[in-house]
Amino acid sequence: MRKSVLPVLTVVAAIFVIWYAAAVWLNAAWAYDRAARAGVELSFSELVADTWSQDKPKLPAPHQVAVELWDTTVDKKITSKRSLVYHSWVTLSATLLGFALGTVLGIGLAIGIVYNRVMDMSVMPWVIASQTIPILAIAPMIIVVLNAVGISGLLPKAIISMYLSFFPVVVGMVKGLRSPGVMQLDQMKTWNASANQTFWKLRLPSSMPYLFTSMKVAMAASLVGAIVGELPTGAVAGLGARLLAGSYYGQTIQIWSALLMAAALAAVMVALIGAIQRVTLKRMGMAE
Amino acid sequence: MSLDRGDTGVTTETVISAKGLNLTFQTNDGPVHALRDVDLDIQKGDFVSFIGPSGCGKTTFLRCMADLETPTGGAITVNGVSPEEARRSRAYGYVFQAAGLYPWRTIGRNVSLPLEIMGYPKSDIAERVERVLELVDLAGFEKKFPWQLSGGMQQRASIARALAFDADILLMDEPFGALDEIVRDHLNEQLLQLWDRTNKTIAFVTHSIPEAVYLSTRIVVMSPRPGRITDVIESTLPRERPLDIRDTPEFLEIAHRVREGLRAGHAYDD
Amino acid sequence: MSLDRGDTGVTTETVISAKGLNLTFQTNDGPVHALRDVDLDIQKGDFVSFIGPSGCGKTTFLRCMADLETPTGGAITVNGVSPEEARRSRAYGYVFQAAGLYPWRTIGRNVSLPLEIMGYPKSDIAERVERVLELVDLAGFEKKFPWQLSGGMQQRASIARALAFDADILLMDEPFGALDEIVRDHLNEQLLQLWDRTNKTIAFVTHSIPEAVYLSTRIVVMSPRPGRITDVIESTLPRERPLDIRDTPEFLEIAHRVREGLRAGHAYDD
Amino acid sequence: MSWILAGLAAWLVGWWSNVMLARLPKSRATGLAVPVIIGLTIIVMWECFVRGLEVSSVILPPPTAIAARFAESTSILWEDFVQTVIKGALTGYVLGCGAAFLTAIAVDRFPFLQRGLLPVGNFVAALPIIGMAPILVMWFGFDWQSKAAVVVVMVFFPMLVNTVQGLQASDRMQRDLMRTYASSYWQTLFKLRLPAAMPFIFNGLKIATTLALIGAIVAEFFGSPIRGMGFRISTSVGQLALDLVWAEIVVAAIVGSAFYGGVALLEKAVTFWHPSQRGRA
Amino acid sequence: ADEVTLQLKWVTQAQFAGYYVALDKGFYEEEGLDVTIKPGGPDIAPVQVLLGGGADVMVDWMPSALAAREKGAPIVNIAQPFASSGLMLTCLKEHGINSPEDFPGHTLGTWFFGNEIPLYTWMGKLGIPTDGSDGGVTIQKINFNVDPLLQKQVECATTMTYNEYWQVIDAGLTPDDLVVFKYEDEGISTLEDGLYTTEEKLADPAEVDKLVRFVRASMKGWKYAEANPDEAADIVLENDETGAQTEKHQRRMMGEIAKLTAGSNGTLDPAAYERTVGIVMDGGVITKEPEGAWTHAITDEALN
Ligand SMILES: Nc1ncnc2c1ncn2[C@@H]1O[C@H](COP(=O)(O)OP(=O)(O)OP(=O)(O)O)[C@@H](O)[C@H]1O
Ligand SMILES: Nc1ncnc2c1ncn2[C@@H]1O[C@H](COP(=O)(O)OP(=O)(O)OP(=O)(O)O)[C@@H](O)[C@H]1O
Ligand SMILES: Cc1ncc(C[n+]2csc(CCO)c2C)c(N)n1
Ligand SMILES: [Mg+2]
Ligand SMILES: [Mg+2]
Repeated sequence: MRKSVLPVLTVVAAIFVIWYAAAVWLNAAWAYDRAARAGVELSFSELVADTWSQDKPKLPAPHQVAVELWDTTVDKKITSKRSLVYHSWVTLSATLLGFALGTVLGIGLAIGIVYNRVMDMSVMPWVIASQTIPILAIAPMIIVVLNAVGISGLLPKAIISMYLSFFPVVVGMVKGLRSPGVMQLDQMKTWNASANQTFWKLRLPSSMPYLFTSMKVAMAASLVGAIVGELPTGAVAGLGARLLAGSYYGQTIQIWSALLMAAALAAVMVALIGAIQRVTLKRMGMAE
Repeated sequence: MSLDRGDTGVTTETVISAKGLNLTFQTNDGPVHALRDVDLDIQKGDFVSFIGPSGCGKTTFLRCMADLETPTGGAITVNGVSPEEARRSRAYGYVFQAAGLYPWRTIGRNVSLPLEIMGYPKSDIAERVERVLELVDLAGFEKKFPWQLSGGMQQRASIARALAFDADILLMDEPFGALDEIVRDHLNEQLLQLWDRTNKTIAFVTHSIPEAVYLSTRIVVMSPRPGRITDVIESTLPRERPLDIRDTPEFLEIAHRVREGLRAGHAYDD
Repeated sequence: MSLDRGDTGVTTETVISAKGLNLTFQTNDGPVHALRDVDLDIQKGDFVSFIGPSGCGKTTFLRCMADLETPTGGAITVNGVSPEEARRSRAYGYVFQAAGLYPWRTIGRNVSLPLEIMGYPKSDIAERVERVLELVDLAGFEKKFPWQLSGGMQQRASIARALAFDADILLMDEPFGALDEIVRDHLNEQLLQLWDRTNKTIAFVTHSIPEAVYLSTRIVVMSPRPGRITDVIESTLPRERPLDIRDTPEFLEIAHRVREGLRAGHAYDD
Repeated sequence: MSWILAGLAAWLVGWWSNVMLARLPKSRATGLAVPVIIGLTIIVMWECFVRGLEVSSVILPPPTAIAARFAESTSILWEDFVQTVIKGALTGYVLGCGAAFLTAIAVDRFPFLQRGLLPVGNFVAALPIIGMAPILVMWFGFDWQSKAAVVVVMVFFPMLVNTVQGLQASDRMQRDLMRTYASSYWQTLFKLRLPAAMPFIFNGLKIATTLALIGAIVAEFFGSPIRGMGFRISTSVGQLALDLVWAEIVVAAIVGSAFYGGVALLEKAVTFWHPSQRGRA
Repeated sequence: ADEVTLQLKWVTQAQFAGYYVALDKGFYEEEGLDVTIKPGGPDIAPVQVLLGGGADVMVDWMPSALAAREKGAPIVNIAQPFASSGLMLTCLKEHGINSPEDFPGHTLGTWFFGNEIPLYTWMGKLGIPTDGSDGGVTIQKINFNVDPLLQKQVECATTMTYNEYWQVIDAGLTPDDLVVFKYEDEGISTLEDGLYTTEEKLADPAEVDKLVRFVRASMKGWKYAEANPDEAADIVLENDETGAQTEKHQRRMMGEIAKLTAGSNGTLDPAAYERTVGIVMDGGVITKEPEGAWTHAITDEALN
């Protein structure tokens, strides 16, 4: 753990250097343009200063994003519509609901696949095909259809997020539920264990490491799903709405701060699952 | 349940009986005859060892008794009924070659697993677990996880697990394969004592000639391709067997017979 | 390279020399003393067996010779140089306990792997592969993949792999542990012949007392916690050893000494 | 009402025939027939319910309408396919997976990078693509280059993580063996670690197939020339030509599944030795 | 109170000030209505929402409404608060475009989603090919923002008088740097924000009654907004859930919007309708003269 602090800091520092340099490079055209229209020459230091402080830069400089993040999280009441914390919460609630639904659906399908021959032979290709459908394309239709049957608010977003998150869970859990070896299954047979007992005492416990790994992937997918779901709901609130609104008004700084917030949210949730994983596996004696 | 007159003149009870048993696996490379025309009767209280080169069908035969494989021909009964019925009535305990403990359960809870499954009452379970762990010298290790134990200790735990419930038959597939000789000797002694005391019927697969001779009342020598029984050697050793019986001429004589039987059926090519 | 006067009166060459060797693993549960003050000299042409209960440091000692572990104290030389230099000059072949063949390579290409790495010419490789596969009775299996062979055949292939290149030292860690007795006897004979013919120096880890006695010129008995050498038994058996030498009183006498040595250091608790 | 009953009947028939098929010994034919029957059942039920419940075709068109539209728009679909799949997705897939592979080797060679890059990488990978897509379109222009860039960003980390994990997949004994041969870094890499990593690498490649396709399509929502699957989907929704939208979605599903299947076949050929492949022989 | 849901065509902004004012000032309440306003977005097709039952009334532009009608969506215009069009094409002067004759060889960016129709019609009228052949223009789909223009990915871009144009100005360009072509001036203007509902609702007297009250209150809101633009803009800001809009921009937008709603009491002008149909048919988006696409029934009732 400690050993990785220095490398991480180095990499982060490198990213900042590249980022600042890229900001100069990408925003220079606009700076020159404006200077040309104003009929002035730009020195290099003026150029750098300008590219790092534009209102609507092609790439905002890190400190601009940081200031925006500060302004919209710390400086605003969290109930305010201008608070990023408020918008994060809107997105997070849909994410968590979608994640829960996706995990349940994924585990259910995996159990079906492992225990039912027909499902084993038929479900997987369709599950894979389902993931090749561009969700952004059908998200609006899902929202409209659900709206038509009277479901609105959190649930439609959560359903889209579920659609993205059940996949890694199915794949991981099928692997996990099948991870007990022939010998372990035979053992259960020698004790004349019922299918139920075999599931609860053997298959489920041995699938735990797989479950946690796939839940981490699913959590990140859920967040993407919630954001996708926010785009067509009229971009009312949430990080997706911030991204969208930022894009309509060319507010790149706002886009980047929403983006980083989303990534941070995902990272925190994944770390949380990791912590739960460690505790659980430790209590199960599966980790040292 | 067939009652026979054994050659010792006492009434004996046939516990496992195979008649013309055949088992062929269908594989991609064509059929593999794992067992061909196997005939064998095991009497109650017998300690029968199976020995033979790798791939001769020892494991397969044991698995047939346990209803883990279905023979493709012939008949086999366990306690006078089909292996499936015997399995359902939990007539036997099976010890696999590898310990196969569940890493997420402590040693104690690994041993109690079959008891939970079979629905023993809670208090009874605790008492039994304690007793069998004592038996295999693992008292005090209940709370440890398998990976905190050495291979030998794990193997002993797995034996304890098979002994925890009251099965009259014990099927053991190379249970001591992974142990060093001293520990093996010790467990051999313990197993003999247990057998003597409880009058269980034991079918035991091994690769070691001395082990087979030391433990058994009967030694079944098998040979591969197709798997069949080539020799059955009755032991003339007494039931009471101290470890140094292995240096007696009688012991060496039986061991020699077994080695000859083995060599005859061996092809050197696996 | 230190030249010694051996006790046989012939000039001998010390190939492996350990002086006050110590190795402590730092683990979560505190330090494990895998080797404590180990002194041993192995002469050129020696066949030294290491025997002892599980966890006594046999594998660790072998790995020190092979530069796969770094001792935390004491000195060890191989061919008069450090183990690392010896490894770099490809002075030894190592046979691991498990076969460890690469599943994506055929048997033939598994055996040729070290040759490719060491840059042998193509034609030479083919010829050597054929020869060593012949030696371990695997001719005709070049094109098979490891998982298409039995465990015993895989183990033989792994031995062939270590023999394919010309190393004067052979380090073998329980190479025959997974084999049945007949095959094991056969390979024991073959190994003895090879050793006799090529005058290789062999360090050999085993759990089997008869095997150790049958093969070795010297038997090193180790005991655990901390791992140390408790006894070194010189064999009085002749170099020429037919299989039935194992029934001679001389053999049994040595075996008895080894067993006593082992039992002394054994605690029953692994 | 009769349409709905027909839909339910289709479901029963489909399920029943699959149960029958599943009882047959496993073979290539049944392995193919069962999923196909499921698909047909879904389509028939869809048709019946859309008709039975009189769902407006601007909300959900019936499969027959989609099929008809598919048949008459093949040239549009082909043009979009070339633009999105061949130019955008495939280029990005190759570049992204290739770059990730090389990075993985660098990361593996220098543990410093591994400890530094992977945690940061995980964070970067969590940046939602919908947010990245408009930015990349802004940077790389409207044509396929920006789509390829989006795909590169999407496939890079799954591929990197899998490859790094794969490079660590060889067990200790196998690596020790190489050590006893005094094998060089590159020899060990090519003869042991890469082959051992193949199952993991293919895992990454498989995940990347679906990501690549979705990425390319989604990126087109944020700016594109006036062709491409994402362009067509977004404009057709606006024109309420939902049959065309679904025709494009069908193309996406077919292409995506075929792409995935192709990589899976390749995997089977390359990692034939791995237990997971051998088991299903 | 009777519930009415209104689906907007775009996100909350002063473009829809009338409805928010009517809501905020209690005009809907006075009519005994409980109105919900659903903001729109780029991927939401209001027609789908309307037909799916998610809304009772929607705001849409006439070209896309006509196209939807031809596709089988039974939607009808019941009121037209916007009298004139705010659509225009904004070019950077530096690219040398001063008049329509200069277009050939240049890249024109437009929104799609039906918004491209007037541009295609216009190019058709000018005789400029759009299929990429010589002497033609390249048409580029752009998103609903002005970045492509600023970053010179296109030379002209579709803008609204009330929104995107000002974003260009805010970005630091002056009106002198720009050349604008208003569709209104080129005679190719189409009708923009109107209110639409389904034929089904119009057949139900109870629904009609609700709609009448809704349109009456909405128009009252519009007229109030026209008269009090700054207050209207503030009301819009309060209703913006995203928290992304700024006061400066909304007030300015309201000023421009007022120019477009001026001169309409909500009644659809049949002449403007005919002109729109003509343009849309020229664009090839609809192939036959629509019938029953509008009605005065609601406005007649509401405004008397
Ligand atoms: N499930 C199976 N499918 C196909 N062949 C099998 C299967 N199980 C065993 N065999 C084959 O049947 C033969 C007998 O196998 P078995 O495991 O009974 O041998 P064994 O005597 O126990 O050998 P070992 O001493 O190596 O354990 C072997 O040739 C083996 O390859
Ligand atoms: N990498 C390691 N880290 C920590 N402890 C180790 C490690 N390798 C071995 N040990 C410990 O060192 C001791 C000696 O192990 P070693 O493998 O040499 O025993 P061995 O004599 O070969 O046993 P066996 O007969 O079971 O193979 C054991 O207690 C073992 O647990
Ligand atoms: C699909 C689609 N969405 C929104 C509008 C309408 N619209 C009205 S004003 C404006 C620009 C922002 O002020 C836009 C885009 C449309 N015509 N098509
Ligand atoms: Mg076996
Ligand atoms: Mg060892």
